[in-house]
Amino acid sequence: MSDLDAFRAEIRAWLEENCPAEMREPVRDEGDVCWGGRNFKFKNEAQKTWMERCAAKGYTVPDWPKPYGGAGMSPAEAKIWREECARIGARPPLSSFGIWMLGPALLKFGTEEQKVHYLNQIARGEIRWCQGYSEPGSGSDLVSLQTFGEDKGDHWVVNGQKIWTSYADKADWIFCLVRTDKANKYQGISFLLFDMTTPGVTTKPIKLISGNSPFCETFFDNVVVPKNQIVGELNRGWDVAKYLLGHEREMISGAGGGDRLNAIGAIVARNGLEDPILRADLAMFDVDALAYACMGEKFLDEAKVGRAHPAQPNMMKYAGTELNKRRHELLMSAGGATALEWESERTNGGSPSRSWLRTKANSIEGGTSEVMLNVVAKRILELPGA
Amino acid sequence: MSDLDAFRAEIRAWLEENCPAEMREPVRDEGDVCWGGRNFKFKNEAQKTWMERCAAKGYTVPDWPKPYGGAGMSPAEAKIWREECARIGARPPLSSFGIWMLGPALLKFGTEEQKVHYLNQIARGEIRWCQGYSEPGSGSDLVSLQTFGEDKGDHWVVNGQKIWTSYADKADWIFCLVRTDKANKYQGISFLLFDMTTPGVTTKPIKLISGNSPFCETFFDNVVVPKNQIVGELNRGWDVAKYLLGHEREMISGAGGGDRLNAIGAIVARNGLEDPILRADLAMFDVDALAYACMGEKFLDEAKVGRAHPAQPNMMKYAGTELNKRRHELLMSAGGATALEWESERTNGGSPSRSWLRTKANSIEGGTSEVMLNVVAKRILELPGA
Amino acid sequence: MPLFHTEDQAMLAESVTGFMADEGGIKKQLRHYRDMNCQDGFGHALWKQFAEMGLTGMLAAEADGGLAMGHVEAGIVLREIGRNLTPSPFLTTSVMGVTALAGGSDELRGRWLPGVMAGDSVLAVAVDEGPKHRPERIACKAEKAGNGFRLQGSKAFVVHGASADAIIVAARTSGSDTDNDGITLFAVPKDASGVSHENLRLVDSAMASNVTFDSVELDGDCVIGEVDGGRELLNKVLRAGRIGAAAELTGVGQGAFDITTTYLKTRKQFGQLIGEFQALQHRAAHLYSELEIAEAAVIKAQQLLDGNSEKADLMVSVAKAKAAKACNLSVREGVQMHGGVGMTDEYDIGLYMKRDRSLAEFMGDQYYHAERVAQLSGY
Amino acid sequence: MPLFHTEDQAMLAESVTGFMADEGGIKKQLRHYRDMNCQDGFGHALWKQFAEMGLTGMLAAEADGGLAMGHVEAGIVLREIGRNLTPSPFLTTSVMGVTALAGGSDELRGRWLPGVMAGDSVLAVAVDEGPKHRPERIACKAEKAGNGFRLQGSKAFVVHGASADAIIVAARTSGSDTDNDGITLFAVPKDASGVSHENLRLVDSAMASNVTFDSVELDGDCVIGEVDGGRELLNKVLRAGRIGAAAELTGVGQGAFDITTTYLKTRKQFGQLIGEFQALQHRAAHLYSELEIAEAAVIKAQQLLDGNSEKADLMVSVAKAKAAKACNLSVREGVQMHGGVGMTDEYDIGLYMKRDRSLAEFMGDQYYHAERVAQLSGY
Repeated sequence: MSDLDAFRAEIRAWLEENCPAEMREPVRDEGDVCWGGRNFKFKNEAQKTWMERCAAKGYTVPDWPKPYGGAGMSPAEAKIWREECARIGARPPLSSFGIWMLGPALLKFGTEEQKVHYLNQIARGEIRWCQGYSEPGSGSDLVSLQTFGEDKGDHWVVNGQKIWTSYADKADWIFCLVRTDKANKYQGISFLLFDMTTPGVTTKPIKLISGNSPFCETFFDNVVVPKNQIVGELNRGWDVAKYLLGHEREMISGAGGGDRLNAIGAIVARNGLEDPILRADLAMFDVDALAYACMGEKFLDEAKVGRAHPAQPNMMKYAGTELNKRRHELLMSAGGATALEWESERTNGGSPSRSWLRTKANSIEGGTSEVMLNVVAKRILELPGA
Repeated sequence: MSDLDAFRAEIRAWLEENCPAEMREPVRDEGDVCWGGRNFKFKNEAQKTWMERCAAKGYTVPDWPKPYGGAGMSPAEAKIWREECARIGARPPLSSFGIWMLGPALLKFGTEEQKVHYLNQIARGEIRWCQGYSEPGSGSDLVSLQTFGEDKGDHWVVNGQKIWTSYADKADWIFCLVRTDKANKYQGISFLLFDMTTPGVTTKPIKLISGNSPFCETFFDNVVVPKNQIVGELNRGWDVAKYLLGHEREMISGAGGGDRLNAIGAIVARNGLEDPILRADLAMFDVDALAYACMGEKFLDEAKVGRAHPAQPNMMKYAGTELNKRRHELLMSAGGATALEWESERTNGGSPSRSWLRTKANSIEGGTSEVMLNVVAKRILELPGA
Repeated sequence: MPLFHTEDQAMLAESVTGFMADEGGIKKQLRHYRDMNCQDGFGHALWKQFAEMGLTGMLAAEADGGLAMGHVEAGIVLREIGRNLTPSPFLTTSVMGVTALAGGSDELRGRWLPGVMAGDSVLAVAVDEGPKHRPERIACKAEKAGNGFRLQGSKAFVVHGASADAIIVAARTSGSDTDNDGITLFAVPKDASGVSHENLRLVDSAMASNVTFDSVELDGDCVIGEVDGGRELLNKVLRAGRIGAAAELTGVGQGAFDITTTYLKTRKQFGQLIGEFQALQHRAAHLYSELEIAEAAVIKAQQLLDGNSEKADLMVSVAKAKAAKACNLSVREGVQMHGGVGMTDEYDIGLYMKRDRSLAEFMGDQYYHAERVAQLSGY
Repeated sequence: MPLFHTEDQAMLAESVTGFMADEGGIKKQLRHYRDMNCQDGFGHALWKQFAEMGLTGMLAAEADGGLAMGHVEAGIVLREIGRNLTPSPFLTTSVMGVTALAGGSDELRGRWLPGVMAGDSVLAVAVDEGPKHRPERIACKAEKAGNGFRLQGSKAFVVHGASADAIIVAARTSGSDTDNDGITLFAVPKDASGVSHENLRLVDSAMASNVTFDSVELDGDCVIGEVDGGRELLNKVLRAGRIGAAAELTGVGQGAFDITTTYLKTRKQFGQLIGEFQALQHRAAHLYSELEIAEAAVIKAQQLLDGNSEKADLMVSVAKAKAAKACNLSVREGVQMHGGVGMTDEYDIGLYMKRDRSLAEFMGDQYYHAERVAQLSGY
């Protein structure tokens, strides 16, 4: 028996013993996701138990080093962990922007002290993070941001406004891009961390066309941020942000797995499919979706061994999000009048139409399709000009 | 009986008596088109008779004034002429760039002497014209043309090279854009006319991907052009060219009538249509083609009364040529292996594949689709920037 | 007939454009009634104003007190309704309902038309029985019972159904579900016993109901036109609804396009107006082209319908499919070009996207009508 | 298995890439043989070089003297063939023909494989009987006659048919035209009496023939595999041909893309490189994305085929449809972005457009394979 086989047996046994039955049910909606944080209301005891048991073993962040709250798994071991979880349908014990975004940035750019402090909090689900990047005047053109941190010796005083801060009204801390040098566009931005309960921080949810409000406007009015709450060097926050955007784009593109881009023709046809031309569009979509799934697999395989072009996530995000929008246009057509319902039991609270509207953000958030195409043109195709 | 009814009766009687039976057959290919000119070989006696009889009455250019070789018809009368010709399937008695392009330019910009001289030659089919606009370095960016006419007092000496001169090897005269002032980009171009037999003019056919060579490269080596062979003012040839390009775009877009954009599903289906997804694409094409035909009708109706936006022909050309390319892609798919034949009796000399390849030029010649979109964005939508 | 408006039509367009912008605008109507969770989904006061303008009866015969106008004129109103996203029962009442009633007796017209013309009544039309438009199949049954009929079955996606004073119902009086013959149209009064509504809000904030008819007893007076011979009249009503929805779609597409191009001329990113970016310019120009073509198809179909042309049926399907495609492109490009703010409820572009979806589905989507184009073309 | 080449495969790719660029380039092969109006449509000398490289028998079993490689490896060769538009009988001979013969007897393999491996022989495959790919319907008949069969019927679009030393023919030995069973494959020698060719030049300068079999007497030795049970073997041959054509298409698409992006970086208009125009940049980036995705689908399908996976059949159709769509976009954008010169025979981009068309049609176009995706998915 190889080491990995032994490892697999160990994981399998641990999961069998520790993963509550309720946590082996598929995630049905947002309410089933465990986000952690100071104010998080666990849906049930099982959700809390599952998170805590995993956190105790470092399994909430299996491939992070042990001193930072992880289990220190190798890539091969982490893959086994994922496979064994998938085998029994175990839900992720903890989801958070801390795990997906801030964590990787801290691992690369943080001081040892920061890593020990913040990463352990994230791993244990104690602190929920949100991201402060976009501003009303700085969407695609992120680097033109205006939120300013004035140097006051041992701290900054931050003033300004962020927008599209996901779940800012539920988060405990924020990682935030703040201008610390007005003279330098790119090299005048710093990556700061601070508590959302700091005096001067207020949030206001933004109502979306889907009827939901997952995003906020966030206002900073003389917010005091101590100097040790910076990640990376002063004025070099753009490096951290760029690194992080890569992660975000992979996540949004669904390249990291996720099954929302599955073929849909067969699913739709179960409810009857009488329109031959709609059927044709579904078949052409399925061709594209099944091919894109291969691309997702290829990209991950190549990324693992460092063969993928560093700008390839931009292509993946572009293609994946455009495809997902098309998928939901087709689902709306297939659903007909029923899918138009905005609120009803039959449609699970207007779920088809709300999901459809939600997908329209896919090609805007985390870098618009237009920005993705710009990046591909410039960095992969090396076309001339801006 | 109104005047127009009387006119119609007159035309109908004349056509009945004068249009030879052979000239009432549909035009099958290029060889059936009567181009006129010094070296034109009439396909048969009927073709010659038909052209000459029409020319004698001014019917080759029915709406041109009588002193210039036309019949002086009003728009309403000209419409009756077209309707009556269509009724018996009469072929156009004469086709030429002289009629379609140079004629309208001369009518607007020519001197009285030029009109009398050149327009009568065109109307009688005596002189066949070609157009010298594009140069190897100046395609979409026409105004950067380099062919230079040096002022020698009573004449210019022209040196340079043109490309895409349609049928230059068959034409008698050329209308040509020549730089006469190197210091002024737009206002340094003149619109000159000269005989293709002038010493120093040579042509070389360009072989196209369709296997045909309707275009030439044309070289000017110290070509002497007398000063009275200019249309419009010195250095204001760009005004003439712009006016003419509008005509060309209408013609290429098929806005001027023509049936190549007809729906095709029914035609294809006559030979069997077993692929449901191809059928779906054909149906979607037919929707677009039938709608575009309405647009063509609307555009002409509006243009007639001066309601159409002056830049609308650019939109028409863009939409019409893109649609025609799509049409031929579908025809190739419908034809399958048979349509792939490059030379065979079954496919009328490889006609489907050659026509398909020919359509690829539609969105390039007379202004590319990209230039059309630029013009629409700027002149109709008034979007900012270049 | 030239493919543009006559002088009279242009005058109508001018007055309707002003009226709808002033009275039917998004803030005053759509947002207002949506935010107050109005169970009609539209405002009766505006409907009354429609009547004062003479619009509610514009398609009714002069003998019935109407203006005897045609689909071109109705389309002028609908385009402005679309452009302003005005919630209104105009399409179901004054276009489809009035077209249906025109095939009915003097009594029937006398019973319902005056209320419509006064802006007091609203009509709805009930054809489909499942989530997709499928008028070729009608299972809802009306059996002879005494001097009248007994209606049994259900209808889906009846827009304004619960608000309507009468619902025009296509029911089967003989034959089997997919027979062409055996259809009869009925005007079912709101208060008929046995009619129940499941009233649902749609994505565009309009209300539609799934209506159940449980042994609904109807007088012979409720029959519109001939018993068993209602298919032809139903087709007239459908054509009116389809070209009407197409006209409204061109208005929605144009409205979305207008606010988007305005945004392109004001929003800056990377130090320049986003409308300066050539990639967006080309997409906007392409969209312009699609919208123009759709509008041409719509007016052509309207003229053919008004002229009772044989080609009208084909061109109505072309127009509905093309308008749906062009308008869908317009709202998708609109939201994307607005970027983040396009996703917010605060901006109007998302409302256009919602209305587009609802209208595209109404009376057959692009797939249904492209299929019809194929079948009418013989393939 | 990761979705990229193993070390061995990468080594193969490197040597094939160099070889094909040096020896199989457009000027040396395609233009040369086209301009001399070659009736084979390809050069035998290059075919011999293929053999020296070990490529002609790469899919044959080691026991037969082959390299026992798989579809991933064949795809490497085909992608380079596509990129260089190299005219070659590799796909019909070494991929489809060898796959067919692998299902035949020792005698049969011994008769044909040595010639293939030596680069002396060429094979063709005859399946379709009309202008569109329709292998579900086989009417060409082979009736028992003495110790063998008598072949009667015709086959269309047999690429390299007239040049082939043997044609693999799918014929009906029992049942009716659209039956799944009752198919038998035959290896029909070039010199069999009663075989006649109408040899036609295709748009991409390859030669294909419409073959007529008029009472062609065949030994029992000519049968490949089981009589009446040839459908499974035929499907193997089709899958090999489809994924092979898909691989070649990705090469054609990539080749067209490469010369187009180069052109974008050199051609100037309006005082700047046309590659600086954002509208073209976005279209190029979108095209890049489509080509990458198509390539991923192709390698996935190759691996599934090589692993005898049940999912292979579906993924082969996905790959063929996607490769055809992406490659078609590549050649269309290529010609348009080249502008006027793209229309001339002097530039190579038009040659890519022609090859794309021919390959897209070969073994089923995007419509056929999308339909198959739907059917295999159960709708």
